[in-house]
Amino acid sequence: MADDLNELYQQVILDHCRKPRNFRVPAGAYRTAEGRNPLCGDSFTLYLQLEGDVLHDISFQGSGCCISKASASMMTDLLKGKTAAQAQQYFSQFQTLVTTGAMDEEAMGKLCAFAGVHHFPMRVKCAILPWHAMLAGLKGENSVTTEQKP
Amino acid sequence: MADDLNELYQQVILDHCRKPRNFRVPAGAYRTAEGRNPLCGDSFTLYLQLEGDVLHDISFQGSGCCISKASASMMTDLLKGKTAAQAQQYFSQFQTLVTTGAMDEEAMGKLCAFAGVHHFPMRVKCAILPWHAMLAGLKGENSVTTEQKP
Amino acid sequence: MSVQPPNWDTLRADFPILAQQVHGHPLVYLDNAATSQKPRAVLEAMDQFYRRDNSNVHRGIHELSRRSTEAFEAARERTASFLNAREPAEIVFTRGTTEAINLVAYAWGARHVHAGDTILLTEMEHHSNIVPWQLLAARSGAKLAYAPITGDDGLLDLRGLDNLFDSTVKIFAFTHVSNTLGTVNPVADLCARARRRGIVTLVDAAQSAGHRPVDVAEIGCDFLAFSGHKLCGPTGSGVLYGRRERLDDMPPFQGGGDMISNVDYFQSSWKEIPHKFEAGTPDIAAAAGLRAALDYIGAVGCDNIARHDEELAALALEKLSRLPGIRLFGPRQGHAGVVSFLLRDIHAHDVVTVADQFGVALRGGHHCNQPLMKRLGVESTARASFYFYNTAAEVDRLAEVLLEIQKFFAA
Amino acid sequence: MSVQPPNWDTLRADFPILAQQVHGHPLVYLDNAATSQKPRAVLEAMDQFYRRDNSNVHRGIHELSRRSTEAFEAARERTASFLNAREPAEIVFTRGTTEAINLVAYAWGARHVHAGDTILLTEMEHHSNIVPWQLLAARSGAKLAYAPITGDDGLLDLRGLDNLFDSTVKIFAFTHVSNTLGTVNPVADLCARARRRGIVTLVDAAQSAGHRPVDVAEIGCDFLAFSGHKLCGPTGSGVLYGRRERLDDMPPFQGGGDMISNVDYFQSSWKEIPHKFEAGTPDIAAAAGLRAALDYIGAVGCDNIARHDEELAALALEKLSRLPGIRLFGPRQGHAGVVSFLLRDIHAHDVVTVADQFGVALRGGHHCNQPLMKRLGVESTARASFYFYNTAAEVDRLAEVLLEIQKFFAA
Ligand SMILES: Cc1ncc(COP(=O)(O)O)c(C=O)c1O
Ligand SMILES: Cc1ncc(COP(=O)(O)O)c(C=O)c1O
Ligand code: FES
Ligand code: FES
Repeated sequence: MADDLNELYQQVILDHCRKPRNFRVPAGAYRTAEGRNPLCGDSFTLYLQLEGDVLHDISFQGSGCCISKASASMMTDLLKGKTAAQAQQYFSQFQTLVTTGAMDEEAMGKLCAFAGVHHFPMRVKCAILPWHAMLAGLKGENSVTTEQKP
Repeated sequence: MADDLNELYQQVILDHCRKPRNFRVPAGAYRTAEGRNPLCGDSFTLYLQLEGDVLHDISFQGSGCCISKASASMMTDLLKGKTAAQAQQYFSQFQTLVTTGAMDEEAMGKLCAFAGVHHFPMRVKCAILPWHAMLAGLKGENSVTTEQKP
Repeated sequence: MSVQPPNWDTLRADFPILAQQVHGHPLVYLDNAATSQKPRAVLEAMDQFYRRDNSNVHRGIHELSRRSTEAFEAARERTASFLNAREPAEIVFTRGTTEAINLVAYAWGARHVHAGDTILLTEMEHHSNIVPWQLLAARSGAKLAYAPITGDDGLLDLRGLDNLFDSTVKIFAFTHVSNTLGTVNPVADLCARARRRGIVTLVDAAQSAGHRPVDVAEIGCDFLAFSGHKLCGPTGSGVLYGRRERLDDMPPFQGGGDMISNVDYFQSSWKEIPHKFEAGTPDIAAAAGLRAALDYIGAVGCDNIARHDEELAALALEKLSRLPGIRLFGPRQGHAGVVSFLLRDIHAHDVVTVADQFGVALRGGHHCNQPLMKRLGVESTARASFYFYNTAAEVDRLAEVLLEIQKFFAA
Repeated sequence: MSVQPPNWDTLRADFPILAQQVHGHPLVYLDNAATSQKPRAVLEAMDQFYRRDNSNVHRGIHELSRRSTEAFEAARERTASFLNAREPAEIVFTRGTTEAINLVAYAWGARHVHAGDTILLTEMEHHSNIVPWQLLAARSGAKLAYAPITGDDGLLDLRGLDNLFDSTVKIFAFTHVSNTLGTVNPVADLCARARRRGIVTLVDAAQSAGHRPVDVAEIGCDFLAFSGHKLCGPTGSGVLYGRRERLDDMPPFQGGGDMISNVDYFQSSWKEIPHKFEAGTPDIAAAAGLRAALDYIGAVGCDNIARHDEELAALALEKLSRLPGIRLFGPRQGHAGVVSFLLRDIHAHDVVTVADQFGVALRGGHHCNQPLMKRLGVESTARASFYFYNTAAEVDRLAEVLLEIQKFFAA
């Protein structure tokens, strides 16, 4: 198995892809936002519950590849309890991570597992897809595609 | 001067081009037909006077290159007094002449001067342009272009 | 008809690109439904054109212009004989299948499709044979209808077809070979049925031309479109075949140089077909390359290629069906060289990414067949598609690599 | 800006086609306004693409598809920097200038041009910048108007221009450099005047791109079109530049693969620009070739080329004006590298046929400028057009051959 491959599909990613966390449609009044990747047709719906500025709950549903599913799973784990401003900041750092491989381990923690994505430019959109949907949800938009530069 | 060139612009052609015969708009009731070459924008109008089946008079007007003008001039000289059927036959022979160079001197006489045209495929339409117009006139159509295969 | 099967290994050696390593493994190129590779003869034809003959066409009378015009028109004649068209004038050069279909939807559609009319397609069409008609429907007020397929085995459901041919149907446009399912549609029968109702037909031959014999006289279609780049030709080469009666009865599509007979400031008249539909400088070098490709393909023999394609597809279906939890799409019999599949619990793009690391080029996704995907209840499939330079050993390798992939994601 | 003038002789050696004999004479290629020749670097870029990277773009995630997509998008970035566009998304690839203008006439026109509106052109436009607008006028009920020229010296008559900009004018489309007259229009000024009235502008840069600096920010146009084949690039490569606000505000032109965001059987949504306007497999190799051409041209320097073109034109005007009975068209000053003329009593096509026998490739005819020809009171002209690989010696040879031709027909 090539090294790049093991770097892309790290154990933690495979694990989250097999058993995604926060993978559910919540009951109650949540903001929803859909993210679509027109390249493959995959889409995820994000469910956000804001209390004031804080993401009190966040979960997702939908279908996609291993990378996108693991990304959604780990993102939702990470962002629960964070503020909208923090979420925005994580977005930027994650974007840098998956496009350049440059990681700030302290800030990103487990998400550094996604550094390997930058060797696979055609898969960057997979990793970033749920993040775009999350951002759209925060902004109150209800759909977004990954066509824009990641 | 290349040989091909002297074969294309034979003296008789240069002569008819400089002093075209039957180059006039006749008075009276003539059939007219216009022939256009869309490649260059040139066009000639043929004037035909039929008595029964016989081309009693034929003349032309318009502008074009040396080849087309000489062709019109020599064609009108040739066809005066001939029947429509004969004109049609000359047309076929002329077509063969300018596309293949094969000449029947007995039938075509001076028109054999146009045999050199077949070395210049882009000029075949020039030679045949007035002939197309003449045929259109015989058929009672009043315009024709040289787009169709010569 | 070629009697002797060609030497496939010799032919394979004509394709320089295939002799490379990708990620440390020999390239196994199985994405031929997207585009084919090019033999040396095609590359050299284009190179020679540029090094010796290049000039613009139709407008000039100097030597290079004569040569370019002859090369361009010779490509048209070669294409006419390849398709068995009645005359070269029935061949219009386009960028590809997509532009060819758009040309018909714009130009034929403008004159012949009106509010209340129906445009009939099938459920297995490529986006290029759906979206141009949706745009036409929006412009004209016509509506769309779709002939159904049977399910995962991807056959057209022919039983209800005649009922779909009601008096509002103006055109029936359908694919010859499905680029996802590998289905080979009975095009001659479909055209005959439509013709009996006075319905115009368009065949999308993107996946069949160069893969099996395509004879417009035998098929009996009004229009047929294909892409040169999928049959060993260059990108930028494409063909619209149109029966003369249809092409004559259409206004132009694009306007510009070369397609006019006379232009005045306020009105113009058009050349005869095919030039009426070829505005501006065409892709002359691509036409020269296409001609070389058709010569090459002609020497191999489309009947031979069809047999080879089908043998590889049958082998792939057999080998792949042994993989646990695989879902295979398309017919079990007479499957063209396009095999779509899904591995349980592994997304198609993950399959493709990993396969690529083993040098195996597959495609994953909706294959420009999104509505079909939804109809089949999937988002995407993985797809292996073959051409005559592929080998049985490559199919074995594919099966082997898929097994590795299953292990990797199951571990 | 290049400070050092390039070594023109070295550059000329980069063009294999120029080293040939035609009818026993060294080829003197003076038909560059029709199409340019290609340097080795461009041929090699395309060849390498096919031998190493060829695959389809955007849809695939295997290695070759990644390389092809990168090559294609790199060509877009190179084009954006060549034109000084704000972003690569403002660059749409087309077959050429003609398709680019048709795209605007169809897609922008469908949304923005209605009955009673006016489309303003100039009297010196190429058919490709007239006929698409005539077709739009017929579809929409809009009317055409033409800004006049002054006469044989072929300048735009700017005095009455502002009066033509009435409130019905929706778009002003005009050429940067005339392909018959060699006129260089004051494009930035024309755009500024139109913009002040809220009129959208389209610049036909077919004859200027690659011949002089073309900077869309400086020009201030909304749209600009050029053809790759006229600036050392391959046939099949063309560009529409569109300001983002304009492109965003346009429905698609052609429908099909690659331009969609989502397709259902009965409706679809589109990708963002530029992909919305690129339906189907694009001419990927042509884009790779265009990129190499722009790199090549960039190294030579468009300012250097402009100076060289103008020097040859000035020399030709001087030499040719000495021929008895010659009629020269176009401006006396600042004449671009396109010189049209007529020899008294000798038809342009006879001139071209004889010149060709001396190895000199000229063009004769209406140059896709029929209305302009009628405006000038001629059927056709003969035309010599230059590029940076042409030499002063070739201009001398032209003058010499024309003298021979005069003798031949006078004899
Ligand atoms: C069935 C079918 N139709 C149409 C097309 C479009 O061809 P192109 O992209 O060459 O225009 C394709 C290829 O992608 C295809 O497979
Ligand atoms: C001024 C002008 N506009 C448009 C065109 C059309 O370009 P193309 O034929 O490459 O589409 C040309 C070239 O013929 C031209 O000279
Ligand atoms: S392949 Fe669709 S999101 Fe990854
Ligand atoms: S060039 Fe026009 S007819 Fe000969």
